[in-house]
Amino acid sequence: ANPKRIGYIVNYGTHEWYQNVIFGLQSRADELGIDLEVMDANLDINKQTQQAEDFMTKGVDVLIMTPVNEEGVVPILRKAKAEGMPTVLEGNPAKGMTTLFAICDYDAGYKAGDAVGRILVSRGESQARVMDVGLPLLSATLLRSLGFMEALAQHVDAVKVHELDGSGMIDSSVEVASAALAADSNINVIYGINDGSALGGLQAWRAAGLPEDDLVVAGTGSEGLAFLNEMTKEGTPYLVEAAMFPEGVGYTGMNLAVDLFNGVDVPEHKVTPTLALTVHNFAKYYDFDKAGQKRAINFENVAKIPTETKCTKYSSDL
Amino acid sequence: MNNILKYLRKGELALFIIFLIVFIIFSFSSEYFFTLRNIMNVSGQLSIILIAAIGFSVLLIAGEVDISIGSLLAFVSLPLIEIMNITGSVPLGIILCLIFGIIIGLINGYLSVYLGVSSLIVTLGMLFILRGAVYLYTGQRAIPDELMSDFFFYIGNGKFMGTIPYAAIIGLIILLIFIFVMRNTSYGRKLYAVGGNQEVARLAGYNIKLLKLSAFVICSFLSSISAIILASRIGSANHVAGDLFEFQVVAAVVLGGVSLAGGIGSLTGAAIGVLILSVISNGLGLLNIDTQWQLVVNGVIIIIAVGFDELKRNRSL
Amino acid sequence: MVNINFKELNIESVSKSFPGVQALDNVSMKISAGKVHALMGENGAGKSTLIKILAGAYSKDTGNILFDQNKLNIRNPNDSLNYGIKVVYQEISLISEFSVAENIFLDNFPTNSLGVMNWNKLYKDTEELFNRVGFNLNPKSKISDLSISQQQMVEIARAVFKNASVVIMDEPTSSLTPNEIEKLFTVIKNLKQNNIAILYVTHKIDEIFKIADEVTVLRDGQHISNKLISETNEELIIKDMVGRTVNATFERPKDILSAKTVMKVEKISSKNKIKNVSFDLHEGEILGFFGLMGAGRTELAKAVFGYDKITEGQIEVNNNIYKSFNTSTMVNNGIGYITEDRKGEGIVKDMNLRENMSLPSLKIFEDLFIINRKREKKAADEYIKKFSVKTPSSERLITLLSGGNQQKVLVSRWLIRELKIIILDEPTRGVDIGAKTEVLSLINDLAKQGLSVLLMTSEMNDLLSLSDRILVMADGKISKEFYRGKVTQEEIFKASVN
Amino acid sequence: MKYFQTNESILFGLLVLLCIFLSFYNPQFYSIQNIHSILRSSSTVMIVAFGMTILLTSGEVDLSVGALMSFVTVIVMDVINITGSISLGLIAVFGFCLFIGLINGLVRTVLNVNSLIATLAMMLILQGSVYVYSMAAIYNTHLIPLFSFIGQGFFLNIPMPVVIMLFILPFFVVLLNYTRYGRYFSSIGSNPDAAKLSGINNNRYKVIGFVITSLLVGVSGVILASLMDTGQQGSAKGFELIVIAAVLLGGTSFMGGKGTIIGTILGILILKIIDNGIILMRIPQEFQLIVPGFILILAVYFDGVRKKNSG
Ligand SMILES: Nc1ncnc2c1ncn2[C@@H]1O[C@H](COP(=O)(O)OP(=O)(O)OP(=O)(O)O)[C@@H](O)[C@H]1O
Ligand SMILES: Nc1ncnc2c1ncn2[C@@H]1O[C@H](COP(=O)(O)OP(=O)(O)OP(=O)(O)O)[C@@H](O)[C@H]1O
Ligand SMILES: [Mg+2]
Ligand SMILES: [Mg+2]
Repeated sequence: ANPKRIGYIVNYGTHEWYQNVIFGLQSRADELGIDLEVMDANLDINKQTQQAEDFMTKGVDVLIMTPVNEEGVVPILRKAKAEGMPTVLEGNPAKGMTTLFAICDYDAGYKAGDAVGRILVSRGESQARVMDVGLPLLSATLLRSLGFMEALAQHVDAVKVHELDGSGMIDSSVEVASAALAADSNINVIYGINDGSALGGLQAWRAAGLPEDDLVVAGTGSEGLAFLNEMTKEGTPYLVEAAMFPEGVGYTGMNLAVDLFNGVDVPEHKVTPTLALTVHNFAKYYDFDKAGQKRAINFENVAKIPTETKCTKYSSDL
Repeated sequence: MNNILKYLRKGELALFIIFLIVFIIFSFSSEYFFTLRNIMNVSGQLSIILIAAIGFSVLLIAGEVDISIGSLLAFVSLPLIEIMNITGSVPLGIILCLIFGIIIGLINGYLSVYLGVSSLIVTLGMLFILRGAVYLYTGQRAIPDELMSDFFFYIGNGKFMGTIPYAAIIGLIILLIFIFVMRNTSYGRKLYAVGGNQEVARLAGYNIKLLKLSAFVICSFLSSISAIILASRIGSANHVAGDLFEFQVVAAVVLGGVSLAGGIGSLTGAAIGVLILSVISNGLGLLNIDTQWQLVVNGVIIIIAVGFDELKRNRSL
Repeated sequence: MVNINFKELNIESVSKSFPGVQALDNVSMKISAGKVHALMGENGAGKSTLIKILAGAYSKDTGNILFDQNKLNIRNPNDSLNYGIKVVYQEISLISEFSVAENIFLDNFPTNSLGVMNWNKLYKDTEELFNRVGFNLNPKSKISDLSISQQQMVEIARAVFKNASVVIMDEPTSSLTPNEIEKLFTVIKNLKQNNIAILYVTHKIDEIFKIADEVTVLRDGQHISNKLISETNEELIIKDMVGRTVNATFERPKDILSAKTVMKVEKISSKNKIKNVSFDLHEGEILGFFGLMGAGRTELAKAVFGYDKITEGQIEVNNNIYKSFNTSTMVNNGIGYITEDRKGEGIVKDMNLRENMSLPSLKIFEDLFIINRKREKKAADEYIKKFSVKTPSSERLITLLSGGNQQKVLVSRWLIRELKIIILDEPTRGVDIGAKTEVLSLINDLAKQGLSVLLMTSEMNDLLSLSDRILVMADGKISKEFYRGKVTQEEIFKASVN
Repeated sequence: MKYFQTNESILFGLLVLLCIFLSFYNPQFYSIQNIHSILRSSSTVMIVAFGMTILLTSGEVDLSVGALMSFVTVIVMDVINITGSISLGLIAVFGFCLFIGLINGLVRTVLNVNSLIATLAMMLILQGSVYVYSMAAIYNTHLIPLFSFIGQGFFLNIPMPVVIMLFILPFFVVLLNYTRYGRYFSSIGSNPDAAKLSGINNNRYKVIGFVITSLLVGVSGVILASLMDTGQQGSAKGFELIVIAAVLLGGTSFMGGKGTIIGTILGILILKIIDNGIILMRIPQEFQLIVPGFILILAVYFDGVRKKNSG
């Protein structure tokens, strides 16, 4: 029998990525006739702890969580275990968890790096001078940057000229990237650990009045509409997106939660699909209505993407 | 009930009524709200804010302010967890954490009181410095509690006889102690006097600087206790812990009628302020209201409650 | 340390300078135990400075302070309190959120050994103290609920309550009613009998002949004279103070009440105790108000001026009828107001003297949108000269002026602009006798030129000599109306206790 | 120099020292690009800080500026997307800002809620309702070049945000220093009763202060939207603290009564140059928090020492 009620505590529900994760979870829950309740910790680890207590009070059948911080949810997992409440994590593993569904950050970054490498080679370039608009706050985003750089190095001589903390926000990214470009604008690749960071880097480039012809920009996440908007512009340097299909993540996660509830043997880490998207292949996965500012995911095609059973690198490898 | 009412002064009574109204509304609208388990949960959850709010109120009453408490929360949990991990001793970690808290209080106090830089500026600076230091030290990665001792886990997560959270008991004891101190000891009255009119207090022969310094230390010390409970609840020294915590505390305390201008307000009031905001947050969560709407509701409630109170008392800050 | 037996408090060659001002210049005086020593001098002569040095609030530059031959080492207020030196300050110095009793025992709360307050003892001791000195106040009332004069009584009670060897009073009667002043004098006589030395600062000369034993006059920070009270008289003292004689009777025009009405107050009430008050004000008239403490004069002034909202009634000025208005309405109608609470409601402490003076009148100094600072400064300088405000320049921060000089600035604040009506609430409180005469005669002159005045003062002589009419208030209502020359002090008092 | 008060000279000295130090360290500091980058990011802060200086001078504070700013980016982008007209976008933004400023002001004056609390509440309300307005970020689909010009363009080789800031600046310098309104704001901040009894309508000027600040947030928000090319909720995070820190660093007192625009500008430049220097010097970005913290305390400390010495 399917669970009746499932609770999900998202770490940052106002982020497009997580809205799409929720969309995926909800889509699958609807198909299965499950009641999904969502709480948003809004990046407050203390609040997340309280919300977990609230869900236990409410007695949901399965608790899904995206930890605000991996270390911070350990006591919650401990309490949930004591209560006998099945829990599923999204995103990052934590001590004492049962099962996790997540993309492989390193591999996603790697795929984007690989695609950018090919483009550079096809342009006859031998060097990649990279501005990495990163987010050192999270191991996940560090893995993305790492994967990206390592893949790039397979094709060309890859140098990381700037390693920035753009807070994952477009406005901070514009600001730090502006300063960095002022210091050294001899760059031909901008990598952003998410779409906001990539776009922030690109905006800073534009505001500095630099030529876009030799530049390649790669973003990460396929979080929402941002990359589609930019990528479909004429002559844009934004050529590659390390797509992570948040809707697909949610869809997979709901299945995992149901399995766990039913006592089916679940993997410790259920990897969700990732892929390097370009303007040529995105339509296979996303139906993008530019005028209406809407996108619809093609769950079937996403499910067909060949997916790792284990990531190449984990945060423990950092 | 009569006993409670006797202890509430005019303004506090109004707040307490607001609290009751909120409480009753939630009791009717959510089946989970008025359950022993939930009430106990909330009482444990709010103790983190409550304890810091007590210290914050003491400092406000003495006429100074400390907005670095959120960063302090993250900062002092570093020695707590690190020492626990290294030595394997929880008490040692706790002691060191409290010592760090006291030291920061002394620094804040020294800079504000003895060097004469306004405490708002000092602690605004300290807010940046401590948070930056935490980021730098941790490389923006949480430091897990590797000891995983039951004792430490129980501080923030355990319940006395399986019902009353230890955190709530700690909070209540601290509250009662400080209500007494502020109301019925000459030390407490002197703090009120210093905050109410520093010049008069000086002419009455008070050691203003020492009194204020002590208030800074109390504030940091109690915030460190909050930090310990929080660290226990999140099992780590967390670089993101306590972000915007100072705002939550300010809102609760001022809602409770403690004046930002110093010398006015009571810890009972502050505690009711904490109670109101915590219960609202809990109730809205149980009702499955979006966090976004919760923000809006919280904002509106703060305005209405403080505004209502202001109109009633016609006091101005 | 406390209860040191001494015959004289010796002040020897004490000097104190502030940047730009020599506030005290080698001042010496002796204050004998069991005697009242009056200290007089113009505004800014250095009286308060001397007191603050004795109290440990300021440190002296040079000189000595001794009990007979024993040097006192006063580094801070605590030292001074330990020597039994108690001060009633010129500006109210109380914790307004505290009860009366807490304020009285502020420097020495009754506690047990653990520092826990003994509330019963606190209230009982206060009660007893009040009974002893004949004040009638509830020890539990909050200071902020009391009138200025009641607060002043608390200050006095606090200073004298115990362990006093020297009691210093800086203009203690400036906000007391005659009745209370009598009580204060009884207290002072009591202190004398207990062999306490009393330093008494006042601008009211008649007082010192009632209670003082000797009088010292300061001028510009220098010691001018010291005489036994029996060897001096009013004229001599004033001459020592100001260096000339002053004349304080005023001529008023006779037919003023037939002049046209400039303000018609009709049946106004306010939340702050004003009930159904009506009166007319004529052009050029000085309309005096009298009332005992708490009678509601200040509230009436504030209601008329738009500071407190009126709940009923209306006010007619300039042919406009107002039922709801604020202070800017009234200022725009040419009305000005001088508050009785100089420190709390009068001065703007972050501003200098010029800026304080011009605050309500900035419009007249504007060229287009920009303030013409030259003109502004010229106007300020003019009034500094007119009232001999003691200041190095118009650019000095107002808080650095002496109390009386601040008051002069506040009076100038309104005279600088064209006014039709001015409301004066204790305008000469703390102003020295020379300047007071100047202020009053200026008011008189302005009235003659057509300015109408609402004058609220507790100084009966001024009231009688200036007012064309006197309205007596009691309990928020007007109880009686008197006409110039047809009334005696006794009649006014009788009406006010109604 | 005559226009500098002493406190401002200290800040100015600090600024010069910083510049010299950084240029030794990295000659790139003086590159046109870098100067543009510093000035551009300073401008949005400065514009709002003008209003905040007025508010702090009159004894009030507005914590809702950051939340309002991110709301503005969403509104301006959305309205222009829908209507295709920049003017309508601006009208919507300034209408909204006017409304929020009025509410802030009225809650402060009519309900008599302390502004720290009133605007903290407004911050929560705006943060929440921006998502209620639109869960998703709003992307530039109108592609009007003029709009991009506002944030990214140059006029006479000066970045547009700087031009806009410079255009606004003189009004506020004059307003605070040379008009009666400046005096009104100070007196209201220093002694509200005295101000009221001088015939000043405190409440009116307080409301005006809040409205001005909100409108300025509107200006900065539009610039930010153009810079990001997006209407982004959650942007401008922590903006209020930066603005307030800069204004305080500039010598305006939190207790009201004293405020200077020049000081505010210097304060912002110092903070922004530190930010920039940390990136140029490739020091860990965590120092972007630590250094300003120290500077803030030190600057105010030295100001106090100076005041003590000069009496
Ligand atoms: N803290 C201070 N800083 C600078 N100057 C001061 C300060 N206190 C007093 N003064 C100056 O010292 C002089 C003496 O002032 P003081 O207050 O002693 O006068 P006073 O005799 O009490 O006058 P009043 O009758 O007006 O109260 C005045 O010129 C005053 O401006
Ligand atoms: N019996 C009382 N108990 C408490 N508060 C009082 C009492 N009487 C008066 N007050 C307060 O004292 C203040 C001053 O009173 P008010 O101004 O009416 O007196 P007044 O006639 O102007 O005389 P004065 O100004 O000389 O004291 C008011 O704020 C009033 O509320
Ligand atoms: Mg004096
Ligand atoms: Mg009065």
